[in-house]
Amino acid sequence: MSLLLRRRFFWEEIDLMSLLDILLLVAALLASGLFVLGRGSFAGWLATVVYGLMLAVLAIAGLALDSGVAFIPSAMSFEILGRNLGWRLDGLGWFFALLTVGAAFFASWYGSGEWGRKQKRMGLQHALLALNVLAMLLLLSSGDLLSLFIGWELVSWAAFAIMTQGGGPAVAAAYRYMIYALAGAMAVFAAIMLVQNVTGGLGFADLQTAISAMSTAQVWVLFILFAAGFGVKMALMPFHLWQAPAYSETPGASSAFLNAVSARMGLFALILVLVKLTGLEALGSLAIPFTFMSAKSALMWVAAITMVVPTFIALMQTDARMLLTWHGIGQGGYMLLGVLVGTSLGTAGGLMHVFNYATYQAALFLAVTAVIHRAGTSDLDELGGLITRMPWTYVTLLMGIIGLAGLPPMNGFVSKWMIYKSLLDGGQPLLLIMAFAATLGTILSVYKLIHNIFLGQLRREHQHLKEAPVSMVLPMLILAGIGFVTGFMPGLALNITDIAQRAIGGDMLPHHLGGVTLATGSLNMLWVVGVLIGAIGAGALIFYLLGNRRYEVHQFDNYAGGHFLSADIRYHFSHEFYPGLARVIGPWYRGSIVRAEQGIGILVNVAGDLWQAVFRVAYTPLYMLLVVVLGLVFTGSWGIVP
Amino acid sequence: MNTVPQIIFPVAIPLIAAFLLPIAGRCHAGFGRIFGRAAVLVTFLASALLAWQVAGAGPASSAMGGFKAPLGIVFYADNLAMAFVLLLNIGVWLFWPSGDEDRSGPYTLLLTLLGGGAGLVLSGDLFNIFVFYEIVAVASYGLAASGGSAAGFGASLRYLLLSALGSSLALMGIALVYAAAGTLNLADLALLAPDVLRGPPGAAAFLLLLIGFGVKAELFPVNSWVPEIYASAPVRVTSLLAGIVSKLALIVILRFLVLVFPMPSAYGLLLTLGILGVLAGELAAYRARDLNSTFAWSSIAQLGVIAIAFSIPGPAGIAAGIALALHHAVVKPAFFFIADKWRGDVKLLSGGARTSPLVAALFVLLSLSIIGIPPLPGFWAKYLLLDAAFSSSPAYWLAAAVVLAGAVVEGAYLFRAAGFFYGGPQKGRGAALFMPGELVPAFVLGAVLLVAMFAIAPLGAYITSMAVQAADVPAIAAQILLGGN
Amino acid sequence: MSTGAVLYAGAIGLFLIGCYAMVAERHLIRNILGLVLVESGVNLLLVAVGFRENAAAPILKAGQSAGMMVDPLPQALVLTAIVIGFGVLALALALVVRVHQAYGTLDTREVARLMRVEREASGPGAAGPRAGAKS
Amino acid sequence: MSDKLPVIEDQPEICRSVDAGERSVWTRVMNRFADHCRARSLFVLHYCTGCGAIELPPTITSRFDMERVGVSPMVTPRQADILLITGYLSIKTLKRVILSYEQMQSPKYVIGFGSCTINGGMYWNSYATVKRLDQYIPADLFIAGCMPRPEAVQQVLLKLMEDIDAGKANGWQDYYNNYDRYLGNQQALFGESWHTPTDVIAEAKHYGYLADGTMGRHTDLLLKRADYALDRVPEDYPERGKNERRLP
Amino acid sequence: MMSYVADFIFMPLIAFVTGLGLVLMARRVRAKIERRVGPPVLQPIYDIVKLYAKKTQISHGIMHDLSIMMLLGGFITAEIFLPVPGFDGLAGEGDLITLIYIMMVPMLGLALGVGSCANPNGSIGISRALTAMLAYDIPFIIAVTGACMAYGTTNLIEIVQIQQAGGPASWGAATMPLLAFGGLLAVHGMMGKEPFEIYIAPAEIATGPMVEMSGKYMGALFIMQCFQLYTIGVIYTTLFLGGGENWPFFLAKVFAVVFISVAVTNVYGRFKTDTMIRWMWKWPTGIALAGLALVMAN
Repeated sequence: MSLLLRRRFFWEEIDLMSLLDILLLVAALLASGLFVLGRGSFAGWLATVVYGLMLAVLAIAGLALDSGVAFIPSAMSFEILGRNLGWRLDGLGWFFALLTVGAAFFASWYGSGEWGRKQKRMGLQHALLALNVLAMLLLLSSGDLLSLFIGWELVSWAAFAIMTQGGGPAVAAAYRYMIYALAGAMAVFAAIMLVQNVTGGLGFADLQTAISAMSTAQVWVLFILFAAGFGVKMALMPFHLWQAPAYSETPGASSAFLNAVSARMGLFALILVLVKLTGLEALGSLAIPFTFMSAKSALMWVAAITMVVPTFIALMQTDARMLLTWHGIGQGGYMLLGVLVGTSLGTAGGLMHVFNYATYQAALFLAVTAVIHRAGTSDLDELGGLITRMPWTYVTLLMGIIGLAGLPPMNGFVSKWMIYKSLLDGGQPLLLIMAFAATLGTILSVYKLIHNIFLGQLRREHQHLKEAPVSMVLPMLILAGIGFVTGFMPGLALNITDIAQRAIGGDMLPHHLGGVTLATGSLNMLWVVGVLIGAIGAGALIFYLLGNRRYEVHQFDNYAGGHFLSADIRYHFSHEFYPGLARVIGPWYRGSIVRAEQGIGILVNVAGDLWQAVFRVAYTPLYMLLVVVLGLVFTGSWGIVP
Repeated sequence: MNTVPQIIFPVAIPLIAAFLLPIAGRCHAGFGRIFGRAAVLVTFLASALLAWQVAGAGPASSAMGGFKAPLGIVFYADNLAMAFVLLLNIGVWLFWPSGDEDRSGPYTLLLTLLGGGAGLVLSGDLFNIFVFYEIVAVASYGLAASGGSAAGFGASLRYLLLSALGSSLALMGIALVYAAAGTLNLADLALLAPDVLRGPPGAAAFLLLLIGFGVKAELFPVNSWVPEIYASAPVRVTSLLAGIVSKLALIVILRFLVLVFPMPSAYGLLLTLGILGVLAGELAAYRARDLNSTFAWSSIAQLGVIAIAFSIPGPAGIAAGIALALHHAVVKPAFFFIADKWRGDVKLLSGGARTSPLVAALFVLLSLSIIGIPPLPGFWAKYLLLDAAFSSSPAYWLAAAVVLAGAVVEGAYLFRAAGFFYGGPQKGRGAALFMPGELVPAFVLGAVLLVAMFAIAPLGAYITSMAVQAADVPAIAAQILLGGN
Repeated sequence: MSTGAVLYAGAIGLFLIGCYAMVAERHLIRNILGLVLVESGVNLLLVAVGFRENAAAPILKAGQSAGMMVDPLPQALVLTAIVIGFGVLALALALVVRVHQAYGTLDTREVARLMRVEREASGPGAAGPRAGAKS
Repeated sequence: MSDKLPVIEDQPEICRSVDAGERSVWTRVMNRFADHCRARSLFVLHYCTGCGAIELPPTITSRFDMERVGVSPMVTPRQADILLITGYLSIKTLKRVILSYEQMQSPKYVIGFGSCTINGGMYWNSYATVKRLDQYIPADLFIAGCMPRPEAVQQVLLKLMEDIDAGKANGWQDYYNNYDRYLGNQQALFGESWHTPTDVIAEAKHYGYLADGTMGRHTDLLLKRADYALDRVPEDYPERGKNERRLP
Repeated sequence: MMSYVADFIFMPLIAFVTGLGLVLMARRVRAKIERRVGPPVLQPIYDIVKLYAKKTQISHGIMHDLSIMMLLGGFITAEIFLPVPGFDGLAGEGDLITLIYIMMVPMLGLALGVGSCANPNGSIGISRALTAMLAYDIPFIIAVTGACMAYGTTNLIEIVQIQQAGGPASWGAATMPLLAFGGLLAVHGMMGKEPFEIYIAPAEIATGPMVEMSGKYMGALFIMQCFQLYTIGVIYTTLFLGGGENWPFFLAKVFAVVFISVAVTNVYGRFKTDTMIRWMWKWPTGIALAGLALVMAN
């Protein structure tokens, strides 16, 4: 297929062949350069500029993909052990690449400011961030199953490297992550080899032929291996324990990057393998006997549970970063649910939720890092009343939590609305109810987050806090701004997700700048947000015109049942914020999965001790004879052919 | 094809040198060491020449003294054999004791080990293999005891008893084979085996041979000597034994399997022992507390993986086995050198990365490769294994699953140790600051690993051609019976 | 019973006695003697394999046809096997002397226990290059 | 607490100070409408200090039902218009009464219920009680009687509504205009370091009720001690955590 | 755009006036149950005007003021998206799910404002209000999901047309009685009336969120109460009682819905927070789920 376009576009003379190569080359040079440059403070700014450049290259690639090009091939391809490895960037990969480089851009911008100067080894963190971006680009542009697996491993290990930067507890959390990631990777490796066993090849097309050629049992094994392998990285329900501590212990800027994008690599791989290659009909046809469920609905229920349970665990957290990372796991459930519904609305909703999540989660993490930078702790019981001292950080966190909770003015609402609508039209009421329960849980826990940090009584030692420096506030505000703009005009984000949706296949979603117009109920955010802002303006008018001028009092001029309030009494209500709810759902937190994980650990220890004891006994010749006798019996009975 | 007289040089030169060394050593103290190194160098050159010839003109063989099968002793050299002879030569050169070794003991033992090992791989006659195996065994008992510590003597004595019993069993196996087939020449047996060694006697003979040679190949039930010997023997001997000599024994078992006992029950037996070996090795290594015993158990596991690879019938299995063996031969000695420097409980080594970052980085590189992380050669070896395992019967799928699970457990304990190096606070003595000079072999092997990373494609092609050559039995038989004059 | 069967019974008997000695005996020397018995049993088995009923010794005298002789090949093998067994025995005894000097006892379980105690003491406890080990 | 008896200064005649902007028709109509609504919607804070508390529930329930005229009870001073103080006032209680009064939003009215607030009632010679309420906070109406009946409360409330409707009940402006005098009496009772969290002077300045009587001798003491703003905290304040008292 | 101006102005005003009527009705019903005369007709207006006419207006920071604006703005937006006879407003642009979310914006605004007042009573009140929201919203959503599944659409205008096509027989309450009843219990919780008034709770936390609200802030909360009663009444009527074909009939239905809730209110004491959650997740949720199962069955 000739890659030169019939119509004349300005990028026509840039040979499309080299766009992906430029991207990968620049990422590799940046990673190696930063390792060499190391400590230099300009390393951060250099990285930020380079990420900006990569964003531009991706934009051009996006324009090309938008105008009908199927994928952007790369010159880089190897022929090893009779298998050829190729790299090419299609719409789906491009979409996730855009998010990756965008998140890296903001993280490195944030890291090269004053926050970076106070870190121990900021140069190394910049370098590892660049390494992560390179690994993710390799994964996203993989052309066949083997390069997919190689990219997958590189991403896992790059994430492991960046997680260990936090020191002490971070290393323990990273170690736990590594075991999960390794188990997941081995599952994927086994699945790939299974495909190769059936079709003899490792290309994406071979997977499709393998699915049709395999027996249902083999297809089930393949489905479980792929779902489990990629599910580990996405922190689907049974494998989710590692993500919260690992992502919250990582130092600020890189944890914003990890939270925004790194967990989504699992979603990319799941979409690529299960949705694009195997196809949802094939998954749907994999019926579980004796139940009305199929593989697809089983995965949807896993996604639904992953949506609800982590959100209510987040509700009970007392550390701001842990709360946000637990929400990260919950939001992953939304995206997978949206994509698995199968209708164009659902897929568009799921993909847009990936985009939205990246914007507001990164903004939230950068805001919490700014609070840590100034107040020294992220423990919700030690903070309070910072709104007067850090107003811009408050604004970012407010826009972020409105996005995370999915309320109208922000973009989070649009994608959640599309997911709900697709669930409703797709005839899945129970999943819709679970989705909504998760949203309610999110609203409760995000309010606890913003209340305990910014509202309420300002503590004595936070009196003289200053606002976070500009180099930290600016990226946060821009991210929050992106969230608001795509919320006000969701059409912008939907154009981007169109490219990814076209790559996945299936019908496209007709949408306009304001949102979606369907027969069974439409959403036009231009009107919704416009009227909301107009109405708030009306509220402002009522507030300022009617009634006397407002007189601002300080925080101790407060009603406390006739008690005289002063700074040495801590009356800020923040510890155990929802006591009533805790009494009802408290007993439900039995931590059964945590105990299961410890069980496996103990099992391995006992087995290890057993094997060592076997060897420590003195009579090894006895074993030799024993085996000889057993062997004779084994061979004597003609040795059943295994 | 041609019969090459030089085929016996890799065996003859070291043995003669081993004989002359004590004499040379007695007349001049330092001369012993130089003479030894020179002998190894000459052997290496001879082997390289032979290997180049074999690679060029195909497998060579020669019957000793002109006696034809079934009586004569035959030597047979193909690419597989020559590869491992070269590996042995390089290994001995690299792990030649450097210190001011005045006693000539270890040098002679090393040379006998070199000669015996080469003979083991080259000879085409069953009893001849047994004799060379005994030479290698005796040399390894001596080397294991050369550490001079009480534990060394105790361990090598227990090892001797175990191995001697194993050899007797092997001899009994050979007697059974001779009783059934009337000949001991491998090629002859290859032609007679299908009808003669089909039934239970054949299986029993293979079992006895497998257990006999399994002692050195660290197969499951008979590898209890591994932790004791590797803990007490000097590090260069440990690397030699773990890295190279155990592979030679496995190659011999492969020869039996391919030529003499191509029966499903034989493959099944080796597979079972392989799986048990992997399980035992990985789980025991998870519980080991100091680095040295961790790597001892992990070498049991890795050899279990190679045994699984060889138990897959057909050239694919052999190629995977060879790749894994070569990779393990490069990685394991380096690990042992690091373990030798960082003795004692892993917890006491916390903060090691700060005192010696280079060694810690090497440790992480080796761990990544042995787990099988893509760009490194370890991944491609494991890929070959899984490729072969998944394309054969479902029992091998279970084996592949065990290997993968083993890799996870391996990752767990290796990175637990890495966690101590990097994460732990600088408490206690931590890792002693030492010049990397003492770890030259380890860094050399690390460099070899990195270089191999870029040369995967040619290496892969070479290994697969070697496997194909080793697998087609009729060509070997024809070469040995007709070609040898 | 034919002489062949007697030979076989003798060989297997020697082998089993040797195995029993190696496994059950606590004394090192007895273990080594057991080893010797095992090796001699296997050698006898090898010879038994080449045995033919009422055939002559394999010495070629003028006029005798090869058919009536006992198979000479296993006997050649046995020669080498005996030499190997002897070599290993010598090394084993040397090691036994060293073990006795080191541990003062020849009881296998006692030696094993002392070795483990020493490894525990020297192993995880004292980190650092081992005294006396020449790397 | 100073030992000499509290000095009672004479009270100028409470008169309605003419609002500057009152002359324009629009404000006059708006004020008239505002007074009309203020009269008909009164939130009462029953400050039940003494024995009179039992008389108030009947005023709300079905027998006397004050909701007919728009009066309903309210829980906190912030939202209340009327501070109905029932019964005797011990000095300790007076502190809370003054705090509540200052937290109320003006226009606010104080009704003294029972003779204890007028002249100390039966505790006329007790050392612990306050004899006249209106020395410390401006009181609009008093109900005589030692525990007057609910009808009396009803009458007072109706009387107050008429005053509000006529625009006469502005005792609250007097608190701003003569704050110094009230503060003097309070400091005489509670000592020089007495201050409430509410910054009355700033409030008066903000809403333009500053009169010459607002600032004076006593308010100077106030400015030194009050920690209205956070930054004016005494240096010897102990570090965090030492005496941290978490509310249960 | 111009066609909507009439809707922008009149719908909130109608909502406010009806809301005042509803509040008056509520207080009158309470008085009559207590055998009292009850407040005069214009009492709600007097209260609001008196609060706005307060001379001093205490504020606790910009967020406190912003919350009042979000409060009023949120409810005005919600009114505009609620179709009433004669005015369809923007119901075509945003459907039922959007409306439910828009109703959460004022709740969040109030929460932020009360939070910035730095008063423990307020914070406890808001934590209880959010817990109550979690409690009553689950049965409400089950009812809404069931209704939307039955009607096949979430566009409010179409829902009204479907129900009016067959007269009272095709009303939501007629076709889905269980869902309607479950929805009614949830709606009762939404109004924050007596058994579920855990966040105002004057005796325990001094009127909860309203503790630091005074003057025009308190006035805004009174207006919010009017809007809230109106909005909830109209949503329930639209979903289950056939929506408004003409004004008198529509207002009668809205007043009926609020009357049922108000009548129940005055005979109950207040639930504890966890009792409310358990009750809400047991009875209304159970009934609504049964209704949903029925809807899914056919």
